[in-house]
Amino acid sequence: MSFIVDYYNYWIVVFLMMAGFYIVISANNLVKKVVGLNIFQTSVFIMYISIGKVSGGSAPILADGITSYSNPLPHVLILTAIVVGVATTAVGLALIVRIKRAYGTVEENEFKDKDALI
Amino acid sequence: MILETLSTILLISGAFFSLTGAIGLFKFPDFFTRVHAASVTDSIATILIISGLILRTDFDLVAIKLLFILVFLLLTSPTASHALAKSARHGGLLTLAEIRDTQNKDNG
Amino acid sequence: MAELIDLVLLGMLAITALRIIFLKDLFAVVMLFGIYSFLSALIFVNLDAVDVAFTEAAVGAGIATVLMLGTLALTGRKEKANSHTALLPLLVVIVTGAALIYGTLDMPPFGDPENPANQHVAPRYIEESPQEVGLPNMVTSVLASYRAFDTLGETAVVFAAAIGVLSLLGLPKQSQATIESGLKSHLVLRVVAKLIIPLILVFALYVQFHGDYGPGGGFQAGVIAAAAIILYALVFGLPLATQVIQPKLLKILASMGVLIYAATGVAGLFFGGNFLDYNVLASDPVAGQHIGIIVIEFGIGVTVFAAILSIFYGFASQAERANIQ
Amino acid sequence: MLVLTATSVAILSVMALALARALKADTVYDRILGVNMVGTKTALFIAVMGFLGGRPDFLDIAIVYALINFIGMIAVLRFFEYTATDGEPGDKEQSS
Repeated sequence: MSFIVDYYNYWIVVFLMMAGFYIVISANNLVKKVVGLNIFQTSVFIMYISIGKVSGGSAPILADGITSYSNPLPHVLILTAIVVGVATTAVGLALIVRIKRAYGTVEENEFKDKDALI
Repeated sequence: MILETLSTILLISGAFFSLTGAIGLFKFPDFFTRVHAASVTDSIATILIISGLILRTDFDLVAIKLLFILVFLLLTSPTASHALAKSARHGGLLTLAEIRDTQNKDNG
Repeated sequence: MAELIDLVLLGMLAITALRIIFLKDLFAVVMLFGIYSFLSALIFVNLDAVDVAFTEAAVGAGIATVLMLGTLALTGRKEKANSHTALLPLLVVIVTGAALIYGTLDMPPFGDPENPANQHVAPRYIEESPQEVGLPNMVTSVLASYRAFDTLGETAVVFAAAIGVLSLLGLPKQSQATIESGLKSHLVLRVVAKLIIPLILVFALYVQFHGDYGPGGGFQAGVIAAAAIILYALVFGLPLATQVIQPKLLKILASMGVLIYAATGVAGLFFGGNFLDYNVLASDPVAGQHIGIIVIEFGIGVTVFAAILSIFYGFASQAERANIQ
Repeated sequence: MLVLTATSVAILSVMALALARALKADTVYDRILGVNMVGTKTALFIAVMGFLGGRPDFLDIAIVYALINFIGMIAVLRFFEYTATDGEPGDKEQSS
């Protein structure tokens, strides 16, 4: 049981990462690919936060009567990564909107064939 | 001590009501009755659970934040449900009774 | 108890991700992605990362979902059937996944205080930052003081992303203000939105300036303030929103925020310290730290607010344009 | 403490049920209803969890949840009004 609790987080992280990866490489639709990228990204976030957790620790905000805190460093890294992640997602989605306008489709296999037309 | 007992009663009944709402989400036959089950129990469970938690604080900033959450949820949750039901109605979703009526007309 | 909640929530997360793979309706995919973000934020709360949960709930679940819906409105909501076979991707994923699972067995166990990651610089941050920087929230101390240079880079990235989106999509023009749009038929919604938007703005200010003592800070506050204007734009229509916060103003604000941040660093140089060294900003190092952190958090807040809102304006103006045509 | 644990377990199971509704919905509206319920229950769950962990000063996150959930709902409704002309949102979803 303790073996499962010790590694469960990492296994779920790997599962989510692979789910996101699968969506990215198998989906034709670009919006779905972006969703896949976001799933992948979130799994990395969970991995960092899992590493920073200390059993019996508490949130890293100073309070009376609490001696053990979780590691604040991964929190800082991931906090900024989330904001940057959404910013890059926005750029990706904006590109998709322009692709739709230029090619009339957001399916990967369809606009590949249209390259010759433009 | 009295506060604690009162808070226990409020929390347990709140948990009970939210469970009934979740069951209603599955058991009711059409969308509009399901909205009813979800939104009504949402409101009552929010009121009960948050007031149960307020009784457990020292009536400081935490209690004020809880009150803020309560006001916020009571404003937004029914509004969202109302807007959703209205949107579903405009989108052409029928109630179970109406579906039966049209079926009867078709048969008769 | 915390471990048990962790097990259940991660399980729910995995099921949601699995369902997303097989759904063809992109609208449903985006809805489930909203749930996915909410659940992961809940996991962050459970793993003591309150600041991260704050950001993920506001940014990941809110803004990303709104932007994806905006894109779907322009590109259509049905995914077409997949033409090529899914066998090769599946094989790649299974092999990679198996290798990674094998790799996790060498990881330190979950929650281990002896974990090397928790032994390097973390003890110093935990033990000395409350005295050195004088803030109870260690995450804010590390973010805005110890790793301020890093955060300057992140702020610049957000700014650059806003520029990228604007050069791709463009900002809405202000002259269209006569066009009626928004959720006209939802009267209840309009009244409640009017009540709530001021509350949200006040809450954003609270998050901005309380971030030193509790969860929060510039990133979160900027997003929440932008969310208030986004709500306004959704309910009352984009033309009205552009009259409240003008697109021109946003451009100025976005660059102002980054400038405020960088100027604080340069001010440190003038007073004889290093770049972004706040100790020299006042006679007392702790007071100097406090001034520096408040100023740069304000800069971050302004940039993030302006960047997120102009990104939203970019998407919304595209949608309006497609609507008129 | 026992009461708080029981309450959190109840809310967690409600969330699981609402999630199941959102994953396996007949119509789009049922899906949105499930998502909305997950959102409001999450806000409650965070409030209870703060008391359970002994640090109830993190309620700001619950406020953000309630707020973002509302904005998400409005965005969805706006999406419907917008796409109402091309395609019926009320129709059955196809999923493989």
